[in-house]
Amino acid sequence: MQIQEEKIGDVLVLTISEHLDSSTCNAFENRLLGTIDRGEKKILVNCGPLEYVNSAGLKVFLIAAKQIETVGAKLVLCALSPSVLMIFEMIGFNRIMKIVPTHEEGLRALNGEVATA
Amino acid sequence: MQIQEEKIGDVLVLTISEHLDSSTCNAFENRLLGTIDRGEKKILVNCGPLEYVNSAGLKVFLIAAKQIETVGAKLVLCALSPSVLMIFEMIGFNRIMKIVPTHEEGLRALNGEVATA
Amino acid sequence: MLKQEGAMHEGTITVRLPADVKEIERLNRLVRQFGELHELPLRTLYGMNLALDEAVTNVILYGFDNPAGQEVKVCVEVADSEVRGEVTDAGREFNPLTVPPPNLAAPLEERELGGLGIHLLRSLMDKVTYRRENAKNVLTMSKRIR
Amino acid sequence: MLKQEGAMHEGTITVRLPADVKEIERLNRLVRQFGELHELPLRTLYGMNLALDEAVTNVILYGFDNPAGQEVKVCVEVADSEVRGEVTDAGREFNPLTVPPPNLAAPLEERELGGLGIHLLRSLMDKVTYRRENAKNVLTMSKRIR
Ligand SMILES: Nc1ncnc2c1ncn2[C@@H]1O[C@H](COP(=O)(O)OP(=O)(O)O)[C@@H](O)[C@H]1O
Ligand SMILES: Nc1ncnc2c1ncn2[C@@H]1O[C@H](COP(=O)(O)OP(=O)(O)O)[C@@H](O)[C@H]1O
Repeated sequence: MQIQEEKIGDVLVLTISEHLDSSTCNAFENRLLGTIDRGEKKILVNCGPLEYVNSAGLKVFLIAAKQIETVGAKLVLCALSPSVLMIFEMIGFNRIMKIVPTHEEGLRALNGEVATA
Repeated sequence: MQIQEEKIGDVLVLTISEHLDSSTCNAFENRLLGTIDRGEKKILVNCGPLEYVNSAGLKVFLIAAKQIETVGAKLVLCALSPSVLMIFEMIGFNRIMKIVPTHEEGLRALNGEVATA
Repeated sequence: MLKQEGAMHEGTITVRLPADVKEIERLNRLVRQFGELHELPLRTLYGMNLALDEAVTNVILYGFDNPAGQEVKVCVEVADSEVRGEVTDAGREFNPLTVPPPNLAAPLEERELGGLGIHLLRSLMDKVTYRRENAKNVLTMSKRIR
Repeated sequence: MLKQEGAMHEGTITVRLPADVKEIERLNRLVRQFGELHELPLRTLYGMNLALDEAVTNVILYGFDNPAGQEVKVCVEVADSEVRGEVTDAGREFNPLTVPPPNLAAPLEERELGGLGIHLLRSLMDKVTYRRENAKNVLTMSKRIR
């Protein structure tokens, strides 16, 4: 797994690649919760280069989504591959998280141009 | 398989790579016999990048060696990987062909600085 | 033509892993390589990879009081247009098919963190069976290749 | 440690090839991928790859009056620190172990072009057996992994 961080306007973009699994989920959790702790209010997770996620990785998204709701920030996920999207849908995460097809739409959703979840 | 051709002084060097097998041996045979036909007298086959050779490929070397002896030319093989060298030795080709460890030694053998087979 | 070619080879792999979460990476790598060797469609391979990951991780995390020196055996087979997995362990008796599914309709604040693994395993596979045999848990799973 | 890891997984692959020389490339690719999956040492893999190539090529070239529609079955297995190959075909009865080795001591002009394949197969493997069974040739070969 690799995580890239980038700031576009007031949106914090985390791009994760390869495998988000038991051996990498802690690093991702620290990184994602870290951005919330330091006060980021608009967080976009770009899953485009993410090839594999297991339940340990999915839990990180759930923990972060709960935390983000608590602090009144916003989280959007974008560019999930068909396989990864299928997994998110299988556990109903598409009902409790904002998931959009493209990076572009992710930025727009966070900038309030489209109603967000 | 790929074949690269190069002339170093009066030595014609053919470098073969990857797999010399039933699907590629004809192309190699045409190429090698072609150099003999057009009168090359010193031929060095660089097997450095050659990963695999089967009996169909080995036959090409035997046919060429016979032809080269007939026309009074010289053939040297160099830089065989340990696996490929093992195969040449298993069928006794090291007794009837000049096989040297390096490209350098191949050139020297053909330029008469060392007694050739 | 391509489809027929895909059906023309079949195979198995059996891996014995020490009961240590660090070994999951190795398992995943072998399952992926095996899937590529057998030209499994990407989604089918993802499903089997994830199902085995979840099952084996659970055995390692929950199966033993002391996992040191214990192992988990994993077999994968491709045959008859189907991919099959089998996980065998000598851990405590546990039938994952008795675990109720998580409440997928709960709102975010009520969603529980646990229970995703077994649900994914069951959802991804066409068929999952459990048996206790010779003091071992044997979990089998299968999925049609399409 | 590494050695032990290598011993921790085993497996098989079964490939059914149309009796056409063009299929040899596919066989070789599958055998190599299988060998990499099982972390076979380079020389061991080369040996099994070449032995199977020679055996299957011979069946395709010499086994049938009309090879169209015929097939060759190849199994490879890694287990117990050994790699095993098996080639099964319904071609004419032929025991390669009865073929005398070529004269490796002959001078260049007397060396014959044929007879290298079976000699290589026998030299590369630790053990080769042949049997005729159910109107089929079954050639087995094995090599210790070291
Ligand atoms: N092999 C096992 N042995 C004992 N208990 C298990 C085993 N596998 C799963 N469990 C129990 O089932 C629960 C649900 O497992 P799972 O769906 O994978 O989600 P999670 O591990 O995130 O809780 C676990 O929390 C654990 O209590
Ligand atoms: N499956 C087979 N069926 C019938 N004859 C065979 C078979 N395999 C090999 N042979 C015979 O054995 C000979 C030696 O085979 P081999 O050692 O592979 O060398 P080559 O194919 O170059 O002659 C072949 O020329 C052929 O006459």
